[in-house]
Amino acid sequence: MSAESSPLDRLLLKEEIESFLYREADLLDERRYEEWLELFTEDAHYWMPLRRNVPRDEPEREFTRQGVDASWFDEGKDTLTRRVRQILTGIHWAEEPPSRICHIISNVQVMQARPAEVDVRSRFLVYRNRVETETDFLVGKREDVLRRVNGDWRIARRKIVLDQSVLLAKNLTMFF
Amino acid sequence: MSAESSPLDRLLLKEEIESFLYREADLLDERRYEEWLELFTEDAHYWMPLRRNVPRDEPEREFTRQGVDASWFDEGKDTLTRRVRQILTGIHWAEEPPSRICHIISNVQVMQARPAEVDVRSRFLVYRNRVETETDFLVGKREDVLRRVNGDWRIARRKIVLDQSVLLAKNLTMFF
Amino acid sequence: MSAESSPLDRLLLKEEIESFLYREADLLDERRYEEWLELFTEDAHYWMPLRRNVPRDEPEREFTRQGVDASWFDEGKDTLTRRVRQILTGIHWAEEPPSRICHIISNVQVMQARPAEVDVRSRFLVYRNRVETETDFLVGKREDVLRRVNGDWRIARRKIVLDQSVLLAKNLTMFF
Amino acid sequence: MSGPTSGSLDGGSLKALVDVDRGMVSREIFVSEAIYRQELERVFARAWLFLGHQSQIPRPGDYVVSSMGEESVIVCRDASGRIRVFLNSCRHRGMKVCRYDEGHTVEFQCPYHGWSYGTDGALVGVPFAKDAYGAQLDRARWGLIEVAQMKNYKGTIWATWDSSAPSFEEYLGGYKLYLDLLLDAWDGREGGTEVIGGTHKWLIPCNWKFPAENFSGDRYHGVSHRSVDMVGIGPSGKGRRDMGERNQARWLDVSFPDLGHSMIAFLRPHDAPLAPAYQDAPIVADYFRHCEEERKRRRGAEWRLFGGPGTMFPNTSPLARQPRTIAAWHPRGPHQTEAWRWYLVDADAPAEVKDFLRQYYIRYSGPSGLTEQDDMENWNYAHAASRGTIARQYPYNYEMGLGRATSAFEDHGLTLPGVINDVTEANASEHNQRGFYTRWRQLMEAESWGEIATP
Amino acid sequence: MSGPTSGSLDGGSLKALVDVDRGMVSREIFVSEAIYRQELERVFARAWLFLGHQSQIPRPGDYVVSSMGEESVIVCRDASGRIRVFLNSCRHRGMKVCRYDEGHTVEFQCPYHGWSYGTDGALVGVPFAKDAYGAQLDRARWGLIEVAQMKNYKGTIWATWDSSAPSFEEYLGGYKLYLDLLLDAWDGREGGTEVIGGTHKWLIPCNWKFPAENFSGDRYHGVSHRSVDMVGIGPSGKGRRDMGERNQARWLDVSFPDLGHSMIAFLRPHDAPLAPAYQDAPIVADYFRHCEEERKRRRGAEWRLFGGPGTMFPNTSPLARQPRTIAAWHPRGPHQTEAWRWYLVDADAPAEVKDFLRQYYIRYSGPSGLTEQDDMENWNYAHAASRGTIARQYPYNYEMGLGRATSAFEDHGLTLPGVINDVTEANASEHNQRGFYTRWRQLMEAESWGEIATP
Amino acid sequence: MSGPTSGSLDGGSLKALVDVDRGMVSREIFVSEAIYRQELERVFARAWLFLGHQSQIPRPGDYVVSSMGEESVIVCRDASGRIRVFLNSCRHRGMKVCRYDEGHTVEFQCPYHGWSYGTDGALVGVPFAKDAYGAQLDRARWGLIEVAQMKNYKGTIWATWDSSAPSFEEYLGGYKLYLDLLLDAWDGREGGTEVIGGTHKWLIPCNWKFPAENFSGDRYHGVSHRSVDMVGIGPSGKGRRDMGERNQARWLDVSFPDLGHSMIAFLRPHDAPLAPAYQDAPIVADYFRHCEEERKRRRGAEWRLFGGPGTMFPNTSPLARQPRTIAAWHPRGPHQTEAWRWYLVDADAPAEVKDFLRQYYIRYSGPSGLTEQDDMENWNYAHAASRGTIARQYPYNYEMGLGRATSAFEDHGLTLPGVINDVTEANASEHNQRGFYTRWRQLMEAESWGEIATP
Ligand code: FES
Ligand code: FES
Ligand code: FES
Ligand SMILES: [Fe+3]
Ligand SMILES: [Fe+3]
Ligand SMILES: [Fe+3]
Repeated sequence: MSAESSPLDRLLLKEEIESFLYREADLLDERRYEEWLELFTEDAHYWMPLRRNVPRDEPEREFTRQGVDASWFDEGKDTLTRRVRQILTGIHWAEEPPSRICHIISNVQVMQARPAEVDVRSRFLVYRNRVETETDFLVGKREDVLRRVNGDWRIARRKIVLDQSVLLAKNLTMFF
Repeated sequence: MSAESSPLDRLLLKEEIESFLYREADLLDERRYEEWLELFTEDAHYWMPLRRNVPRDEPEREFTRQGVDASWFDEGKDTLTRRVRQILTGIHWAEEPPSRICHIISNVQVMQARPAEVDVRSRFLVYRNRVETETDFLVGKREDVLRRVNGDWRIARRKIVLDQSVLLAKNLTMFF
Repeated sequence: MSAESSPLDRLLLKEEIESFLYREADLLDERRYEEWLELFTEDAHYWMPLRRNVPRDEPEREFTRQGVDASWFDEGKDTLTRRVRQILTGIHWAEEPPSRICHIISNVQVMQARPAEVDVRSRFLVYRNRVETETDFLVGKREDVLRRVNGDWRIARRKIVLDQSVLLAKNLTMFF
Repeated sequence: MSGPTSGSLDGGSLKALVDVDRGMVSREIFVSEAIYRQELERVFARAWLFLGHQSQIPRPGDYVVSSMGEESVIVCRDASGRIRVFLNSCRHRGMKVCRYDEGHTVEFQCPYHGWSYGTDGALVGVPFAKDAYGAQLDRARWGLIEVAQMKNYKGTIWATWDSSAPSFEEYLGGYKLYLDLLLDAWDGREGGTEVIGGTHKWLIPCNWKFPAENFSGDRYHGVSHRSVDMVGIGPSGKGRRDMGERNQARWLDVSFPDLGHSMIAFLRPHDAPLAPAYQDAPIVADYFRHCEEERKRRRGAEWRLFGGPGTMFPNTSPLARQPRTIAAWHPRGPHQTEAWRWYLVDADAPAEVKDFLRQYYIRYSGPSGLTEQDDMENWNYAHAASRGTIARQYPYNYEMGLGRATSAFEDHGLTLPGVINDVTEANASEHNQRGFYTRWRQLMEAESWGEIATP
Repeated sequence: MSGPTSGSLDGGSLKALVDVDRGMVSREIFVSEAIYRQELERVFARAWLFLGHQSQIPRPGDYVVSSMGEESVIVCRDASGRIRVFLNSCRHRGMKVCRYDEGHTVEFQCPYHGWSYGTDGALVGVPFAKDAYGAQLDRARWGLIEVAQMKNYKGTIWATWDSSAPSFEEYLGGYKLYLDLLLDAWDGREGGTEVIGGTHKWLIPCNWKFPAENFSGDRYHGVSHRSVDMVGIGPSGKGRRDMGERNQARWLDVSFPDLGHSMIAFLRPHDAPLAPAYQDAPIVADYFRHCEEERKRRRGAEWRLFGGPGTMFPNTSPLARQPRTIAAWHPRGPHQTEAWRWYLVDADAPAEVKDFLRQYYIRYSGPSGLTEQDDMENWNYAHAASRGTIARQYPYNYEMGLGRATSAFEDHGLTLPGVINDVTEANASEHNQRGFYTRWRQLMEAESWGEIATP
Repeated sequence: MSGPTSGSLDGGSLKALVDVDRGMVSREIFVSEAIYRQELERVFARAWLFLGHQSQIPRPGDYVVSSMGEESVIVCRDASGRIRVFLNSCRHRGMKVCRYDEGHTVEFQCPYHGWSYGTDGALVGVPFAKDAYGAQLDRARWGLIEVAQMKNYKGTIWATWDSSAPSFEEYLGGYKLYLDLLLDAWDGREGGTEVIGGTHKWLIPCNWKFPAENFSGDRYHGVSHRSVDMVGIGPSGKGRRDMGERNQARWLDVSFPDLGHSMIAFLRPHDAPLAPAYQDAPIVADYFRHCEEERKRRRGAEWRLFGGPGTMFPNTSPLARQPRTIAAWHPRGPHQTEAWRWYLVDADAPAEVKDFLRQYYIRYSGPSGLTEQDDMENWNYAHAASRGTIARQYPYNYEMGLGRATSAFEDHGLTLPGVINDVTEANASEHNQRGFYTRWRQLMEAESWGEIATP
């Protein structure tokens, strides 16, 4: 946090961020995807790298590299928008009937505050249940850069660290 | 929130609510059921509808309707009390030996504050483990109306949205 | 809480504690184990009892007793340190390749504040995924005593209540 | 290869496993993989199974998805208003054609390659039909797989995959009288029942026969429910249900061993007044008192008969009285059952009555029901503790009330169909369960319906 | 006991299950445990399987872990730079010797008792060798289990456990021309491709043959992907891919029934200009236009041919064009598949081109791909709905385009290898799938490769 | 049908799988479903199994639930104080009669229908006994199923389901001397041990024989534990344990191939002083030094012998010295084991000693133990990597120390029972494991105990 800010300022800021992230979770789980898109800046970047099993002393090999290697997601707002539109067609079979999704968001931390941006960390347990008994648990961490755009917070960067190597789900139709 | 209330007021209110919900979770998981009952108003309503798999454009068919259709729970304080008494008989076999239950409560939001009531949202992951290896995960959302009754918060309404259609548990002896 | 402290004081304290616990989770999940060890006082005690299935009216038999019976963990800082060193050898096969671990920490409550110590409760869902598809969920509660040591919080006591009787994991190489 | 006839057991071994005359049934039939596979082929692929209620699909184009054995089926009303039942699997590559639980449609389009089927099952749409298939595909042969026989009986929908199965009427036989106790209006008019919206569906870790035999006539498991009896959830505020009418009645275990159906029934004295009931709700009490009088007027002496839980072979359990429900116990492997529960009311009962009953039904029944939660616990651990190497060497005991039944029950001139064991004194018997396993063995042994002489 | 020969099916029963001539394939082969076990023994323990790309292990000592059938294998470069493939299991007590996905090493030390193996598989280290074993242990016989044959084909690594299997060249046969559409550089030079870092790995709840046959030549499932076509993710901003070049081309389903390989291919008119593509990215468009011209120069008439998805029997699926990928469908039980996906680019393409393609590939492919998410959904529920007692009695339909193929395809003097079904008019056929199951039955029936006459 | 004799393997195939003389054991015996089922019937339903310690149930009416094979059993003290062992399953419908882990009771009432059983297993309560059953139910025949033989040996409780099994003494045979190293007080008095409260129970994803053979005598897996040796958790602050006494002793692998039992043992020089131990805790060190002197006085030359880990066939592993524990490896399917671990101390050791040992035991042992965490990892992935089609074709290697053992061990006039391999020079052998599999094959081949000549 900027040095001068008081504990109370920091607390109020954190509360703002937390509410923002919880509201985001509501929009997703209530399938209000178009409103969810509005939470992203135009230049937003949304990225989920792959993970490998490597020796403890070679951590640099664990994650695939941004902009070079393959990943689960490497999106701008344009492709996020297309994903949303696809769901809304009503014939995106992987989400028809719609999944029952729950974003349990925890461990929210404001790591650093700059004039117009904050670095935020949080953790997720995304629960997906669909059709009859199909169930997935996707658990991990998020590193966001939130930017204040005329008074409102927007997601400018989101890095998602999924705690799996082989993906234990048939697809990733949910958002993180 | 009421327009005039300051960010700090709101924050203090949210903190109160959060503490209330966490304390509730403690009472449940410590099996202090009678104390838990006291957290409900006399006219409390506790409801968990069923969910169906329906097309995305027919959301009105997804949940069974309150007061008309079947549901998992549609309780007043009277039946909640009977459920508690049953557990305390010590011969409610479904809870004998007692289950090991954990209420992970997250995403607490104060949606709206009226003079004596607040609308609160939260999410739960209820973990149940019993006997040897029996394990259930029940995940979803809660929409509460909390009322201030001479100084203390009480639960006046609770709607529970379980993110399952076919219930993936043999019974629902736990509370939400 | 100490009677005289104001709601705002309490809130700021809770925020401090929450940040402390979230930062601890980051250190663990980022495998910064040596820094994690520094969060403990020299006289720290770290304990996870066993649990039995017993009749509802014999709760005193449910947990194994501290200092007398067997337990999952009954550690001082010395053995915690040895556990960390073992992982860092790079040949502690049970953690080689390193597990992908996520500590979802929730329900943080400051129960009682004394001049230099606070009693804190929290809940955890520890997710472990490793190698290809190996996955464990360990869920339960923590009761900590945090002590302020020249300005910083330290963990002086941690009691971990795991909501399992038969451990549903092959080993406990992760920390709680 | 687990093909149609894999692992089929000859009569000899089945006889050794199910010795009804001595009241001994081996644990193997609950836990064996091979027996389970044979059940899917010889019981569930042949028997009449319950699918739902017509009130779930009132209009042409309405559909609801149900289950037969392990498989998903579509129950829909075609354009002509006829109810049709189809396997929920595309003929091209097997895709589950309908993944919704219910809805309204003009056709079912497969999401994989787009074959579409009318509500009559006909293959009506095939992409590139002319260019890609030309004459190769004989559409008439590739419609959805339809059940061999379907029956709408007083609003309840039933079907069987076996064209050589007896008609529903034959299959139902003398059990009609007892099933009607559930399906006829309380005031004695034929039919007139509907289901409340929403079907309870949940998984139980036990073999499907635990709930089936329990509902068939287990009056003996009071210990299971003592806790709920203590706290009281009944319509008069005490116990599980109103006991007044039961206490003054004769208790009859009614079984049709050659059909496998059974019910717990009660016979009022020919000369007694109505016992009080529904004392928690005057309006409800009035309604039922009125209905009982109507029923008496319409049905005469037969009015004395009222029902409790029962099982219509193999896996459908009507509960005729308090609470008034119907359950299907779908097999999901030898060690798991998916239970479905429908709740019935008189279609034209007042709103207050329906509301009162709905709340009573769900606080009693299913996974959230104070009563049945304990049944599930018992079935779960009874099954689990029966799987072991040693446990499987010891049969279950079904000796209770052996040899006490009569095929010619009569009371003050009223005769009742079925083989009946009067347990008014005995309190309970396993007469109905023995009947259930008699029929079970018969179907499991027979190569086809032809081998089974219809009674 | 599920030993090597357990439950093996004679030709007769297989013939009944797979009747390619009539276009009928039983659901049993997708859901039966016994058939699955036989596949592991007769298909996956014999066939040539794809393991990865040489660009994953450039230097001696580099290794990457891959999979053959259900088993883990180590693919590494030994000290001499040769690529070697070993079963990832210690000879002493079976420990998984390498639990890392990739890395660099001089030896593999087993974490249980410390036996260590060189990158050539030799047992080089044995604790207490002299004192504890002396002469008892003949180290030469206890090295890591190596595949019987290995082949590096234009950078792609393949292996088989069967020494009597035909050589890779024989096994590949005439399919070479089509596989090269993926592996040669876009400008027509031999080889010259590399994989992008990172392999997608995920689990699909279906039998491995669903993806294998789908990729082999399913032009028919447009309905699956209509939603992505509507929103558009292609390199020119519309649809799934650039259709210009396809629309002016002849559509060919190319199959080698005696090998099991197949591909969706396209043949440009002999006299047409290049259709526009990659219009979202001028640099990329320029690059490919340039490459096409180079290719035309180098390959002459053959330049007219370009590829789509295909399957090289049994479980490797090259996708030659948009998006340019290669997949392996690893069996994980009859009801589950572990998919692995590699993404290919010209090794010396400009960074902008690689970057553009990478982003296109992953928004299209795999579990996060807008296109293939719907394939997974369909395979999942097609498999699930095919398991039941009734469903298994009804075969899948593969009649589309029966009897329309030719073994002597020719166009303006250009002949192409393989049995080819021109579907330009028909839009689609199941010619390739029939070829896949022809070979499948052949391997499943044969006791050994000896019984199978090489074409 | 997976009945008693299903899939039983004749001697021939077993001989091929387990060739002890050549030190070859097939991976099939660890991963095959059929072999596992046969183990349940021929090993676990026949052999003497460890259940717990008398100090867990001191008073009449005390009970603790334990496990035999896959099944739950009740171990209780009847009114007369006798220890009794019963299958934890009701005779009526199989309900798990006791779902508590331990407690005190006068009877076990079944929660399903309320049959109740005395602590002697007798069926003492039957609801409506007179009215519902009358003479039909012969209570004497329907008590809880009791084990055929039970033995309290120096406080440890053992039982077998087989009445034709040899007596415990015969079954134990010459292994008595070694088991006593665990069960006798450190100062040499007979018995005098107790268990610390709380039993570790956890699941390991491997076949039960991995831990059984590892404990039987695997001195060879030092690599597994190198990390803990580096950080040091031993009673003197270094390594895993005190090595002083081991380093000056002869290392003996002791096996009883005709019984299947074995232990890692050590023989002190006849003339050496005590090596220092427990240097982290003077009080503890004093206690043990004192005990050793007492023991020397009481036992004479035999005092020179001390023990390490071992396995008493089939699935009980005493660890006689540091840490002093006893484990049972319960089978839970071919691919899973449920481990139970008890911790032993001298009953009358000072509190400080018990406390010190307790802390040492749990930082060493079980899922939270720095040492054994790595064992679990190795057993998990050794098992997993042995399941595949190719892997199963290659046997494990048990050649270490073949042909070096003697049946007439003698050292300075002290003779020891068992077939002994002195590995002081060799460091390790697989002598004990070979003995384990010799007995395993013997039981798996024999139709009954009668066929097995008792030594
Ligand atoms: S699976 Fe239904 S159209 Fe192909
Ligand atoms: S298992 Fe590899 S050395 Fe023993
Ligand atoms: S199962 Fe125990 S009394 Fe019926
Ligand atoms: Fe009941
Ligand atoms: Fe596709
Ligand atoms: Fe070890």
